[in-house]
Amino acid sequence: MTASSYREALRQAHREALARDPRVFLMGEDVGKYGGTYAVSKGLLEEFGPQRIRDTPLSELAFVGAGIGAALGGMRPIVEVMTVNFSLLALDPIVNTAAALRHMSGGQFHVPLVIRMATGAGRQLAAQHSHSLEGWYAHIPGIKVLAPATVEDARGMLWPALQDPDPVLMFEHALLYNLEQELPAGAGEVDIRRARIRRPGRDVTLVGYGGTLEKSLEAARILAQQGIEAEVIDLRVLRPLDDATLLESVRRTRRAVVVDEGWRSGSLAAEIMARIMEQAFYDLDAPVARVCSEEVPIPYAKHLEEAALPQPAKIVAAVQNLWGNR
Amino acid sequence: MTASSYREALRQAHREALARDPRVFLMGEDVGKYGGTYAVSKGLLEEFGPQRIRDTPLSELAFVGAGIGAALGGMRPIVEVMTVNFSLLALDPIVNTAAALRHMSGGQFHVPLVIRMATGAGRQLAAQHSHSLEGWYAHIPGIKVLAPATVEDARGMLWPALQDPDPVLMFEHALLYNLEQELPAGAGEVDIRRARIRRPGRDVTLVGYGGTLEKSLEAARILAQQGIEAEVIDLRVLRPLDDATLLESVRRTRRAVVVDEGWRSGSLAAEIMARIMEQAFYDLDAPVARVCSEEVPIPYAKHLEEAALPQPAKIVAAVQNLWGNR
Amino acid sequence: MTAAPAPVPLPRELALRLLASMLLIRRFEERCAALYGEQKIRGFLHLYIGEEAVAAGVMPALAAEDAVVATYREHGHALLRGMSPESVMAEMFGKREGCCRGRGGSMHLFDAATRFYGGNAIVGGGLPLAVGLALADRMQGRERVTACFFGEGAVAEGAFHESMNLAALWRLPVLFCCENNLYAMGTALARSESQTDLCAKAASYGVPTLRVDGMDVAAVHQAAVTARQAVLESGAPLFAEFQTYRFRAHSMFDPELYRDKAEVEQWKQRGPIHNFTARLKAQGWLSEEEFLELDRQAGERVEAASAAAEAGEWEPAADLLKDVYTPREPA
Amino acid sequence: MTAAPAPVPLPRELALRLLASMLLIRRFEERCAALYGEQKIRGFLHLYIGEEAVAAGVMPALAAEDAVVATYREHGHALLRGMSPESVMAEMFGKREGCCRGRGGSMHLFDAATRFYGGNAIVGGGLPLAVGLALADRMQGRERVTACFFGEGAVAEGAFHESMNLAALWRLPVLFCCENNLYAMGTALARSESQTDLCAKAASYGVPTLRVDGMDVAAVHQAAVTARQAVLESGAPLFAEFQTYRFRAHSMFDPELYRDKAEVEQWKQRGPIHNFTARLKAQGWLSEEEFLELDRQAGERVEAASAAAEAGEWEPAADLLKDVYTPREPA
Ligand SMILES: Cc1ncc(C[n+]2csc(CCOP(=O)(O)OP(=O)(O)O)c2C)c(N)n1
Ligand SMILES: Cc1ncc(C[n+]2csc(CCOP(=O)(O)OP(=O)(O)O)c2C)c(N)n1
Ligand SMILES: [Mg+2]
Ligand SMILES: [Mg+2]
Repeated sequence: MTASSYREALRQAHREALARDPRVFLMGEDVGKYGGTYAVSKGLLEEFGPQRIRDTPLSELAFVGAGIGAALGGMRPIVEVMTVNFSLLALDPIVNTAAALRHMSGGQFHVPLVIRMATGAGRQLAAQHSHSLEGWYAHIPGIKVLAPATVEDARGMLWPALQDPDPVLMFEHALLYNLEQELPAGAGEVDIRRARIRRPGRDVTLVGYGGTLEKSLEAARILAQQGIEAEVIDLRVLRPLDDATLLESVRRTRRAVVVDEGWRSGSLAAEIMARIMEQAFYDLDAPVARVCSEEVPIPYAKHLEEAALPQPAKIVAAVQNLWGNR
Repeated sequence: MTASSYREALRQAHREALARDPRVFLMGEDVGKYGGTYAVSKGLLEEFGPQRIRDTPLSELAFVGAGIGAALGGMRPIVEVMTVNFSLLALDPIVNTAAALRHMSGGQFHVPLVIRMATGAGRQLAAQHSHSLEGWYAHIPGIKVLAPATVEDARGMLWPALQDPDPVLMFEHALLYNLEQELPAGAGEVDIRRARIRRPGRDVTLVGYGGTLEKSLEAARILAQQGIEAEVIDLRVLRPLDDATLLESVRRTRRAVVVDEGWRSGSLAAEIMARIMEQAFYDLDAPVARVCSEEVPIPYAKHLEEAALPQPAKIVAAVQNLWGNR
Repeated sequence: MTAAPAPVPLPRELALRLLASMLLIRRFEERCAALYGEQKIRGFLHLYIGEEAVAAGVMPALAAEDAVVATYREHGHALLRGMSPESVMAEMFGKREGCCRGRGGSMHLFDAATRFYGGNAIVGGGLPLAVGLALADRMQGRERVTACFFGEGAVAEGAFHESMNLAALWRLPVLFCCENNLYAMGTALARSESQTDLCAKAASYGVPTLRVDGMDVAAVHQAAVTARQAVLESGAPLFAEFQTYRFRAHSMFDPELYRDKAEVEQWKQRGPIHNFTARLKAQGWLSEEEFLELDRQAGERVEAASAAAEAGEWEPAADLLKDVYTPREPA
Repeated sequence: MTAAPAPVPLPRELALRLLASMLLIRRFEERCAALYGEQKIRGFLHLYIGEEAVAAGVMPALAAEDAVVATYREHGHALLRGMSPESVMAEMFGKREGCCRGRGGSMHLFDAATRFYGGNAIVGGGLPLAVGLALADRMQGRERVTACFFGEGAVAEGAFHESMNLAALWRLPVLFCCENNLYAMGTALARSESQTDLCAKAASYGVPTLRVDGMDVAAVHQAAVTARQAVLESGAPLFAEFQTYRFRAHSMFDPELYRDKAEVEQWKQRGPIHNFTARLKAQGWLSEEEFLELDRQAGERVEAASAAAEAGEWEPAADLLKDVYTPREPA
């Protein structure tokens, strides 16, 4: 075991992929000379050269579309869209081409493409730089959506994502890049099909992912001091959702709170609640609750931003409510 | 009462707005010389001239953004984005500017803009022309989202939308343009804040909107023959949702099925289910169910397209299941 | 006073093949229009009638290993790229024998065997795809060209701008084929572009250009051969503008309020089949009988395709969810 | 061998005002950088240091009724448009006295009173907005100009292309002000554009252009006056490229791996404040004492603003949801 940051783990994953498969290359804004906006790709240009570490112009639509074309042409591109906020400019190729091509072509073509982007708020970057739109992407058939929340997943999700024959989107919460955790020396590939129980518990299930996993774990620690043992599930895969792990837990604990940084209305949390309703309604002792972002463009000021986002205290309160609710 | 088509009702609404307020103008692809892709604006160029009926180049991003700027500059633009499919190219200005500007500017600016677009499938237009993404838009704070499902609403929603100081998006299901219904002679403005009960019933609540209203009503007619009296709610306003009307009905009928043409995972239907779970869990006799589109890019062939979309028979089956489920 | 038609500057056999190609598209699409009336074909149907010389001239200039990206107006490109009329027609019927097993329809023809990458119903949507295909060729050291077709309407889209720049910046072998038929639905070029000289735009990316009479299949073919060679040699993109015209409505829903009948008639005088036939006859390369025979063969080909499509089967609705994801071994 | 500096071709009073403007921006931003270190200012902070001559030269060429659209690097534009340093600084502190009551921060300064429409953190995001503002002026018969600032990096975005075309096609009074500082974050112009002559691009929309030494505030001002007049007279857009350079990192997170220290130093030799001061001194319009006095005044202004911001209040968290929608009478 050695300590690694989430950023370093991602960098290692890139280095491994680039070394292992000559078809793999990385492209995006400032991934090369600048060293990556979040320094994930720092040093890769020097190591792998400008053919395989490609700085793009500010043209999100074209370079995401070109990633699709390159995948069709036999490459295994990793496209970094700096942040989810700018991915709005590239939604058309993602939704109308990457996701639909296999089906539209009657299975003739498929798009082995990985698109990575930072997501989430918490750094006082205000309304246009704080979106959590991974829930939107999880709505689209034809793509898969990953959300590494641990250093192990940051290290181990990229390679299997590249092996996937279909487009895989990876959402990296911007606050996680500095996260440090222990990593086994030979850490590599992880499963990208299942959710994981990050903390076992019997009284209530907390469902989080990406940026809300740590907050959920923190809430669970506080609840434990109050005698409530919360189980914490890390969704890890936002599409397709791993219902089995989720429902097994909720059937056992009979109570759940979903924690999601997306805005409340139309959040991924709503989908989790709908699935629990559909499949475990009669097992519930209380309605499933959610802690999401307030319905406001994320403000700049620190105290306002904090008030807008899910926080451990809000999660604790939502859990406590599950008993006082009727 | 005179019969009117949904298309004519929309045209009348435009004509009225253009005549009543010199700040109103319409812009979009082929709204002028071509007469509008769905012939909504046919004749308006001749009547109001090229200053107020503006054909735009194929530049969704720029003309939606220009609509925002024109609204800031004191106009009352109606921007027609031909269909929701192409609105993916204009999401950035909608989400990052129109929706956020009032908040980001601390309330200094607001954007009195109406954006209209056709939505939905059912005409064998295949994967890239059959999206139902109004649920995505309903996720965004700062905008309002309308879905006229009747000729009366097609006639009456535009003017109040133009009076709204904030951006309002109107989604017109493409299959509705030919819908004919009676319209009172002096029909005009309707309320754009409330859902409406389109058919009263005591046994189950069907929740539909836009393209799924008629299908829900059809299902209700079939169910009535089987002795099940379904109440049908037309959401009308997708953001902000009218919880009161919805919950009053569900508390009464104690059962509900949501019918939504969006793909199942992450659909607006999930949000409706989450709200019912949160606010009426203990009033339910069965889990709320949903009938959505299958999770597949919409295929071209008629029988496959039909299989992909919500249909009255599926709604009927879902309702019947509410009793046989445990 | 009409000048004598210019002699066709191609070998006779090739010239006859180009004519036959144009006839195949014409007859195929006329049949499609009729079948649309019979409701055998549904959805959107965009006819290429009038513009046949472009696809007919470009396609034989490409090599088998090249890639092709087209639009929703792509029946002609698909057929001439080598897809069988049966598989294209069956696709338009929505049958399982169709190239996409009925998933795609008229706007989404695809063929892996001939590297035909569609069939894109988003205006400008094919442009970045073509850039990526060319990038893959470049990175894998393959000497190939990607031909990307799009209408002049697409030039206003941001996708055009970003794709041209990226292709030029990275010097990628893309042959941009702009089919300038003067209208985007009902919007005339001058009402959508402040600069109507499209080649002037391409130059602003430092991309070399060719402006070609798109009604003259021989001129198109010669230009395409030159253009492909230039792309291969320079390894960099080239922008070719083919000036053409569609004789029919934009789609089957279009009432054509935006242009004069007289304008259409004038362009029909320059009809690519009509004129090319006249030239071949004038230089004694084609008799009326030979023409009728070629036309008959095209018609037969189309009838066979439409009969086969009619006789085809429906994909079972139970297979609806097939091909959303690529099947893999169970976890 | 250094040639004698060219005399300043402006009235003395104006020249001194331009110098004072640049000093205000410089001192304001130096203070911001320090306050960032003290964690009083957070989020992204993009400094304009080195580029002051552009905003300082353009702003006084605009009329009060004109509109201004800027980027995330807009402190200078906001200040010189007439917003008080207090309201800008308080905004960066996130205080309720800020122009946006702490909602916007450094990247989102807005001011209705001076028609300052932000403050946009999406590269290219302001361009279509400016087109729309100009359209509103045109439709309402107002003789005004909308000045739209953006970096050379934005030129690669589809938004640039679509906006230039729309403004030119509809002949709208937009003054496009491209601040070409040679880098977009770490990406040099030549690594993002196949055609690095940005004026050549504008010409491809039929938009007239001006290329201006953006390090020379007098040249900028004269060009801006000319440009605004041309836009008013023609009623059509104009594209002005201001060649400039940022002396600091892109943002507070940038390790500046992508450019040589020597290159930065070379540009600093052309520093807009430094050189303009030297010219004013050379022609006897400014003494060292006068310069120090101007500089002291700028510093004082900034100190007052920062003290006021420090003393400001926090918006109550209970008001978080305010201003998502415009309040209306109850239903
Ligand atoms: C992004 C987008 N916007 C609008 C449309 C609707 N539409 C389909 S074809 C067309 C006209 C395109 O014109 P052009 O590019 O000149 O091609 P042509 O049809 O003339 O071959 C339009 C507006 C679309 N399919 N995609
Ligand atoms: C659409 C979009 N993509 C990426 C970014 C991240 N980003 C912020 S500033 C910047 C560089 C912009 O360069 P330029 O336009 O030249 O302006 P400058 O910063 O040099 O003033 C980038 C890439 C963004 N804000 N928006
Ligand atoms: Mg055209
Ligand atoms: Mg720059």
